[in-house]
Amino acid sequence: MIERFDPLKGERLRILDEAGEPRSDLDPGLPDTELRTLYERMARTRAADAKALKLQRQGRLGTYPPSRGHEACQVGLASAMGRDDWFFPYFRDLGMYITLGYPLADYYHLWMGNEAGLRTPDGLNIYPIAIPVGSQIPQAVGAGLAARYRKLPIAVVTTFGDGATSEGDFHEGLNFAGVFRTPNVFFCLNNQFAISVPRTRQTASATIAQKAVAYGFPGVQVDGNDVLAVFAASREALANARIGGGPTLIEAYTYRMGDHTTSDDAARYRSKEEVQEWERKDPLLRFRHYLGKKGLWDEAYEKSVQDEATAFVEDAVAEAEARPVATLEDIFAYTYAVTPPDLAAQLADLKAFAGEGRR
Amino acid sequence: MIERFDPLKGERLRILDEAGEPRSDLDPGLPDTELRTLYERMARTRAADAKALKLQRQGRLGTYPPSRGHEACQVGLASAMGRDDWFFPYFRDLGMYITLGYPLADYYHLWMGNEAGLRTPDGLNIYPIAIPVGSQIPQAVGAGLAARYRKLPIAVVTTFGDGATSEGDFHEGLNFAGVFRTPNVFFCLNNQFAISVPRTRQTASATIAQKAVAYGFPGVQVDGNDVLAVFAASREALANARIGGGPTLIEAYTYRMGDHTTSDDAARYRSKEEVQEWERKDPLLRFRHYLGKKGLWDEAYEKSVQDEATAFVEDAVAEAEARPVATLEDIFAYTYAVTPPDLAAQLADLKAFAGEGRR
Amino acid sequence: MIMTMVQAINQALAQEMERDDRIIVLGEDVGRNGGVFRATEGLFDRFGPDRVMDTPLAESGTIGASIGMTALGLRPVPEIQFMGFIYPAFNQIVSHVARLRNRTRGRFTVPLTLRTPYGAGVKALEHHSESTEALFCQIPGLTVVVPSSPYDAKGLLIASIRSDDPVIFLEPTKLYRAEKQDVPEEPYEVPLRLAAVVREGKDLTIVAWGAMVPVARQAADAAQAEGVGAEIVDLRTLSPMDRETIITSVKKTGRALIVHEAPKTCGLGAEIAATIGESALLSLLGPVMRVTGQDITVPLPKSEDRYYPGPERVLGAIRKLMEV
Amino acid sequence: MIMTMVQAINQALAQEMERDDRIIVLGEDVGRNGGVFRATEGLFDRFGPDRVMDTPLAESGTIGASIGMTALGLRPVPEIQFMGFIYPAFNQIVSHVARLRNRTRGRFTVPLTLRTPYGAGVKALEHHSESTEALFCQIPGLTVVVPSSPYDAKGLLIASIRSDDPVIFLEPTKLYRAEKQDVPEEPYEVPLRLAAVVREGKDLTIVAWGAMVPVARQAADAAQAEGVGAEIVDLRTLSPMDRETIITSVKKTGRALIVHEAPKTCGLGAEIAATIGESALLSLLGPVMRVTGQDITVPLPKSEDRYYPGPERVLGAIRKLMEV
Ligand SMILES: Cc1ncc(C[n+]2csc(CCOP(=O)(O)OP(=O)(O)O)c2C)c(N)n1
Ligand SMILES: Cc1ncc(C[n+]2csc(CCOP(=O)(O)OP(=O)(O)O)c2C)c(N)n1
Ligand SMILES: [Mg+2]
Ligand SMILES: [Mg+2]
Repeated sequence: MIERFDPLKGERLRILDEAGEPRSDLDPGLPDTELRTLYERMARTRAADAKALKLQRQGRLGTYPPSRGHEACQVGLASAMGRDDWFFPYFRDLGMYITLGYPLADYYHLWMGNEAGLRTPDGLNIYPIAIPVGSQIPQAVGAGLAARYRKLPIAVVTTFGDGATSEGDFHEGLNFAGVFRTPNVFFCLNNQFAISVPRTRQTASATIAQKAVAYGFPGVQVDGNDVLAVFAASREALANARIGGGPTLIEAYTYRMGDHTTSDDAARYRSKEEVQEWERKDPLLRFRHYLGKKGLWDEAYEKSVQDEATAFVEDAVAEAEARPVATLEDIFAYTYAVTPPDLAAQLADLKAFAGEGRR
Repeated sequence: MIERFDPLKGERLRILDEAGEPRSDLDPGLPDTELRTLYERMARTRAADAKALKLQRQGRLGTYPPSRGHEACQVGLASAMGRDDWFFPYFRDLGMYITLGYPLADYYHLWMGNEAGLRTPDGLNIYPIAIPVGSQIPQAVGAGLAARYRKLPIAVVTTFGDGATSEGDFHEGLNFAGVFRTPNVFFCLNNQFAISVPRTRQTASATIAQKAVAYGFPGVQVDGNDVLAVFAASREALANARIGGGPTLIEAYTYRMGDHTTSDDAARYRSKEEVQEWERKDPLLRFRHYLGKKGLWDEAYEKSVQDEATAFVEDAVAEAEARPVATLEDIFAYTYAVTPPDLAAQLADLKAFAGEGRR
Repeated sequence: MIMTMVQAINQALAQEMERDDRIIVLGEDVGRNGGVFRATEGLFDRFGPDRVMDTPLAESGTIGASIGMTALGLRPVPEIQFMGFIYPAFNQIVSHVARLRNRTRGRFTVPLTLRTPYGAGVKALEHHSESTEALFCQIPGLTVVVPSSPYDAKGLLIASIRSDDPVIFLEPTKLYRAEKQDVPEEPYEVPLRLAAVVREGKDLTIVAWGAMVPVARQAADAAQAEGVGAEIVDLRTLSPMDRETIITSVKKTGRALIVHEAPKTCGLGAEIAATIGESALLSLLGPVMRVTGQDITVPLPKSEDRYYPGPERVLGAIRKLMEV
Repeated sequence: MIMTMVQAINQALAQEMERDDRIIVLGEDVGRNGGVFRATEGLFDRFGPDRVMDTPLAESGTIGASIGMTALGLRPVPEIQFMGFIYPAFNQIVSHVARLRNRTRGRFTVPLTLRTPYGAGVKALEHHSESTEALFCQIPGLTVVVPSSPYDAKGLLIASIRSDDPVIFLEPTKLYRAEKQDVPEEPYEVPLRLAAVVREGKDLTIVAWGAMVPVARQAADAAQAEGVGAEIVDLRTLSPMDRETIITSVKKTGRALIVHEAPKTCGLGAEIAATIGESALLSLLGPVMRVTGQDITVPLPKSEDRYYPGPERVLGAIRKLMEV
């Protein structure tokens, strides 16, 4: 399916139009329960995101990059992944984490600035969030190389923004992937901004998908607010990767509905009208229309979904806030496999001044 | 003309075939004297290159990267440049230096490992050789930005190898150039190898020229052993840059005839047959055929060209070898605009141990 | 006018750009957005997009492009959004910015001023609290500057921009809005390569810079109450270092304490301690002490405060020093 | 077997790869070409292209990919062709290699061994003589190792590859073929984090590593002729540093001299001098001295020898030290 949409011809893969009407030749044909699962994951993601913003305003959580508008990208991609696939995230991936089963309490913990939330639970193939933009991309390729070397039938996914495509690491990573035909799926959330810099000032290529031409593998642009399109493209790219078909670049065309982070004020650099226009393309709304047409959505269902999402989120907050802050020992414990004497001495010195607050 | 050759369709711009037969619709129509100048520059380049290798074997010059096979690329490109254009070189650019009028003695001096050869003569717009691969590319773009800002009708040229296209700096530079439509000409000498790594293992894209698709400006592949093709493509790209038409990526398809450097042994990683095949495509030979057909070349002319080249080279060697090695003062003088006291003290200390050899 | 450090920086940029049209500000979000700390606020409207350039998200590209601008006589002032994101540009800085003057025997110089927020204070994510100044202090050719007050920030930034050498100008995020000060309206230079004795004392010397200067002051005030007179040397230019001012002070007091945010091992404190040992050994009444960040990655915000030196740890060190 | 350092390194790689199929060698020209110094010679033929990978020309990509390999349990041994070309990978090293264990509370570790030729000696172009080890010694989480003999090279490299921490393994180009030594055929480890007293003496302590160890030896032999007994501490692991061995030696001799190739300012010598000042001040008979490269860019080959410490400069320092 991916090959039918050539970014050089300006083609974009979309299954649902804004009214939720599907293109039947492309519909991935998911069973009803799975369709509802997609919706529920998106709803959870939105609820968890809204809660993080609220916690931040209350001083209970640190600087936070909201995900609103990206639910279809994140849930569509993660839902297509298998348990054995690997994921190399960036910093705006809430729906990925929720869908892949990362405990939300741990995720909140991290953004609360507590070391205790840093450890990916065993059994989850999720690398830690990369804050330096683009730096996770060559790492994902290395994991792909390792998978190939070990003959594992898995795919390795990495996500990043439109801004990240300007970094050298994007280029070096994708070039490696092309040369070694690694089982990677490169998923760009093109949300039109890198903080204040609009996509058109980020790169002069008409699409991001077409950058794959430079690396000798396919690239496709999908409607990032259409969860079915994201799911279908991801599923195909992942399957292709797993069977040794090489990497794919997916550009999800979407919009960052919120500020860049809670420290940002997007009103400084973009118009209300633009934001409003994208409100109409809301991925949840669109999918709700689709489910409605299929008789899978009504008000009662919506209420149950929202209630469940609220409970899910509140439980996570309670759990995260109940955990103590990391101890000094914990902060010093993971610099080396075996802590050298110097460092042990520093810890001992510091404990002489222990307690809360800067000393 | 550049637009007529689409790298995505596998098209390559060539004017002279291997027998020196021109494609008349593309012939740049240079006057006879200029044609001969092209040849003479190539001959000088080859002579100067051979001499450097000889000097190296005799211990009179350090590690050296030979240029043989690249004379058409270097002379074709540099001959299309104007006096006010800027050049950001890489390390295998002998013919560029010769054509642009850089004193050969200075150039030898540098490869002799003597600081005294480091200063680009005033009036020549040539930045120093960049050894870290690809690092000069964003610099060339910055010069392009400055030219644009100052409204100078000039172009900025940078050269690099096929290997360099894998570096992040290649990507970051070209992406900047696309966004700001800088007056740059990016000239890749695709000589099929980065030391031992063949072009096919360097990147999976079918051509290097097509990488321009990722940056929103034109890319073209030219026959790098055809000096007229290189000249014509360069002239067009340069003219376009100078009038604000934006950047161009030129891939010159060629072959590194010698070892990577005098420390390398290319026989370890490529076959004699391959090298011999390329011997037949020798850029000087091909152009000689062409000149011959036009009645511009005969044995007598050849002899005068060779004699002149030899004299040119020998003068440069004599001049370079006559110069003393840099003084200690000179070595310390250019770290800061005003030397700090610490450094002055280090110099004084060191002078207490002055003289030749390691102390 | 009474202003914060970030306002002083903003004013310095505006005035220098006004004076000299070779000065170009560039970086991620420095234009329309005015910088994530608002240090470049208003410059875009005033000087336009050709002089206040929002760059693509590419640090190596930004510094590389800045270098190239200098070839044609411009004087770029690139911003790296946080010091933790300077590493992708490390090759351009070490291999080129620092060396081009030498590589061309002075034909090409790189009079750029690279500004970047530095050190702890914003309590943001990992990588937003870096103080790796020693990485740059060991690179010949670079000048490394850290202001500790609005007044110095303006004067040092103007001096840096006017300097023909490349300057890494590190702005302590903690101090951006911590303190207001009366800053002269007209442009002025605070000379580079000159440390300042910002507090006099006879019993010991504290060497500090940036956000550690106020910390040292607090500790010194507390020590005063215990009858100990601490002299504070604010290094200001970290490299090339003003060793003379340090040595003069230590020769006077006989005791030395260095305070910095960076990890201890191979921090700039090591060089200062080594210098004191080389040049003032006979004046020393006791070992030179270092109060520093720990030899670990900066912890996340909730634990950040436990990592950096605060007045209590500095005071503890003062007491220990005074025991000998 | 009698062998050079580069042969010892080659043997260590081959034996470890034989033992453990999680070990992957990768880098520019390490495959068919066997590395520009032939350190990986024969490995490609023996272990094939999946385990001896010629990478595209991209240092950040190579180190980034190495990191990603560790996620799936591999133990990569990337090569950077010269230390002067490590800077493009600096972000991956500082932001990730060093920090991933901490960032994941030990879930993910990065047991890679980054090998790179280091220091002066080949008289090639600019950037081919770098000794910027102090850049890495200040990054918590990294282990920095420099061998000074074929025997140590083999044992330290094996220990590095087996270590669960990331190691920056710096190979002095000057010593690759300078000296041959009897090296045991079987694999063995020389323990990390342990300095070696490679020459005993009672009058002063010289701390050195890599190519400066033979230089120190020459100077020490010359000093012996003048009746001065110099003890030499070969640091071997530069970080985490074996401060104890240094301090013990200095406490015995009362005099300390540090010799390194890197520029003086903020070189590792500063940290060593600071450590001695902190922990052995009362034993010192005179100032700790540093004999180092100069605070300038390494000159081109013709002047290279005038830049680095040689036996004469070291001997000069010994004489000065003995005056006090
Ligand atoms: C190397 C690096 N440079 C700068 C930053 C600061 N920064 C954080 S997010 C961001 C913009 C990212 O934009 P994009 O890649 O489009 O992702 P988005 O935030 O839109 O999801 C910037 C500049 C960083 N984290 N890392
Ligand atoms: C950043 C960096 N990495 C590695 C090297 C070592 N090196 C020098 S030249 C070279 C290969 C360059 O290949 P290419 O770009 O194709 O240019 P060519 O030598 O073929 O002209 C390498 C790996 C370097 N100089 N810089
Ligand atoms: Mg974005
Ligand atoms: Mg090449």
